[in-house]
Amino acid sequence: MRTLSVVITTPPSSYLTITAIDYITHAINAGVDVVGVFFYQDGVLNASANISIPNDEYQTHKQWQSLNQDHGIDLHVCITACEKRGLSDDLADSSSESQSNISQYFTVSGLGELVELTAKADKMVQF
Amino acid sequence: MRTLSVVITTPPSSYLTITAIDYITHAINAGVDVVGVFFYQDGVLNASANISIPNDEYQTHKQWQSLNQDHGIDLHVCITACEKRGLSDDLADSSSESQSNISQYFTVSGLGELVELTAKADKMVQF
Amino acid sequence: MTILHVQRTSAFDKNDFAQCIATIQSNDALVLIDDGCYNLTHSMFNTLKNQHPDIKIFHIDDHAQARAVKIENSQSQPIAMAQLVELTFEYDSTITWQ
Amino acid sequence: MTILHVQRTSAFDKNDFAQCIATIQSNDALVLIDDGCYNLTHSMFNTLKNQHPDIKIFHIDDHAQARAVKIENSQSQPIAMAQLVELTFEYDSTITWQ
Amino acid sequence: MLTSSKKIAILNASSTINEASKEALDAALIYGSYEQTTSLFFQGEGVRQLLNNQNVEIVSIKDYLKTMAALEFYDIENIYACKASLAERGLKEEFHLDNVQVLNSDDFSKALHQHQVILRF
Amino acid sequence: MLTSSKKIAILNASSTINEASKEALDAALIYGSYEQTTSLFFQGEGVRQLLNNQNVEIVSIKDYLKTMAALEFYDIENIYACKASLAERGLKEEFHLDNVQVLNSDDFSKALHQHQVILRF
Repeated sequence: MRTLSVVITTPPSSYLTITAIDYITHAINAGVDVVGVFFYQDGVLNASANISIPNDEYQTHKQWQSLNQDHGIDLHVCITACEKRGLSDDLADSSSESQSNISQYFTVSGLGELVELTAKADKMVQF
Repeated sequence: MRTLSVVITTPPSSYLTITAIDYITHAINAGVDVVGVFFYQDGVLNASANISIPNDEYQTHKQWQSLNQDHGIDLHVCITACEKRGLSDDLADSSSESQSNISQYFTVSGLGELVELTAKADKMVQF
Repeated sequence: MTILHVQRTSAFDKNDFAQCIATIQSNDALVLIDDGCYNLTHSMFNTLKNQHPDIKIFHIDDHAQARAVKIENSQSQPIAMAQLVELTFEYDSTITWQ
Repeated sequence: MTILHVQRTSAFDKNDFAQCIATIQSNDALVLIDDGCYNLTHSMFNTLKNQHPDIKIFHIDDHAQARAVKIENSQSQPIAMAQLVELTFEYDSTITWQ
Repeated sequence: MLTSSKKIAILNASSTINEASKEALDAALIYGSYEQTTSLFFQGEGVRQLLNNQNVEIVSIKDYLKTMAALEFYDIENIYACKASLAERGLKEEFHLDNVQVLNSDDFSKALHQHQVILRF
Repeated sequence: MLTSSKKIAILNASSTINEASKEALDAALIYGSYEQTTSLFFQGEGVRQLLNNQNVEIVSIKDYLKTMAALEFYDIENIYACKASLAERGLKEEFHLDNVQVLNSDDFSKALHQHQVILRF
């Protein structure tokens, strides 16, 4: 079986991200095993739990959710890139429990995961 | 007194934002009345309440905080641009109270505020 | 080894396409996607054709149509996204020029 | 009326500086900041000088030094950020090319 | 209503399928709705936003170009395109708006110089 | 340890004072720390990252260029600069690293073609 990893560096507000989702969807349809998607640089903003896009516009965040929930695609975010951009899975709140503003459909990872995905897949494509 | 408004469209992760902060700081030092800063496009990401930058790097978010707290500069974010990018002042939480992930040093505004700032200031500069 | 060059930006705006052309070899292939489709109408496109007359060139048909890019016959082969997936596996590696 | 042109990008990378030059008038002024400082070494800079021999050109000294941009005498006047603030008020409007 | 005699220019420099183009239009419409004198300038890749026969819905993007029809409603009547930018790209003056004024570089620049606030997207 | 015989190329295309350049270096160092065969390529504005006498601390940015000295420690020994990119910018081959290989466009391209994974920042 052909295996693929994808690296995303464009934010959810960029129309370029639609193309990436379209590509991944077609890879799945073609029977490719998508080993994982790695979000880096401004791409990590896709993992925000609180994105709200007007109903008549492309729902980037819901597409990522669907890739994870309906197709079992692992979505890894680089936590270092996240924290610089306001995303964290370790936010102190009043009850001193740690909270997260990273979407539950994404896995908090480090750059090491990029290396893993590189090693695991036949091909790696960047968007 | 000379009056100035500033429009910011670059995110906190961009080094270009340092230049904008430097410019505003020098305007204040020169006795210019900085009527307000308007954050638009990816610039709204500067308003995230949860940015964490390594200690040995430039603390963009703390600089904005200081401009607001120490110099009384109004920092307006466009809420429409915010919501697409995961920032909101109306997040439902478990206790059904609305929560915000927008920094307290920023004022939630609409594009109308951009028009106001344009009208109020002698000059408007974009960064 | 061979490279699939995925060109996402317009040469009218940014310098990436020039670097892509400087890097491409005759056994590589070029796919124009997103604003990269505009390069079909840029003079650098002819430069590429002259340097590598037999090189394989594709563009995502939907991306060109959305932008009303007019393509002369035989300049470039229109493909769908599914074929971009196939191309990914036909070449040894991919460079995304964006 | 007069415009202060604030150039933030490198002409080696992006097309903004070409548009800035096409737009600038002799009574305007140009300030090179951030990666715009690299334009001091671009051939388009000479194009500008030829088109508008007396135009006022400035660059933020710190921004050029941080980038090790070598500036020949009299090409452009080095200024500090405080002077950019003053320039903002000397011209009727500002365009930021970024 | 705001009292300001400033003339506002929105300089559009991004290609059609770019979120900056939509956000620039949103800004222009707001200035218009507050009855501020507002002009639109299209230069560089920005001229592509004016072309007809584009169909951004093919790539799942909301057709914000349609919204440009609302410009007239807000009395935004001065819409300028840079002739040199069109020529450089081999583009014909076939627009989806009927009141676009195509100007050579010098006239385009002179028109822009009539404005006190210029935002570029 | 990962078993992968892939050769990784990081193609650096952004100028020195750009967050992408720092994040590209971070990625390269991680690949190196996992003992993956990794090469660095500098092309276009990216060649500026190699120049000496830069001082990014003047503009309040952490001197990430210093970190490039760690490349050797991670056995990242193949560092290539595009000669044409340097020439186009009027830049001399005066680098802050001593093992930079300056290649003409064809050799630069051929070296890049030896890699199975190419990430460009």
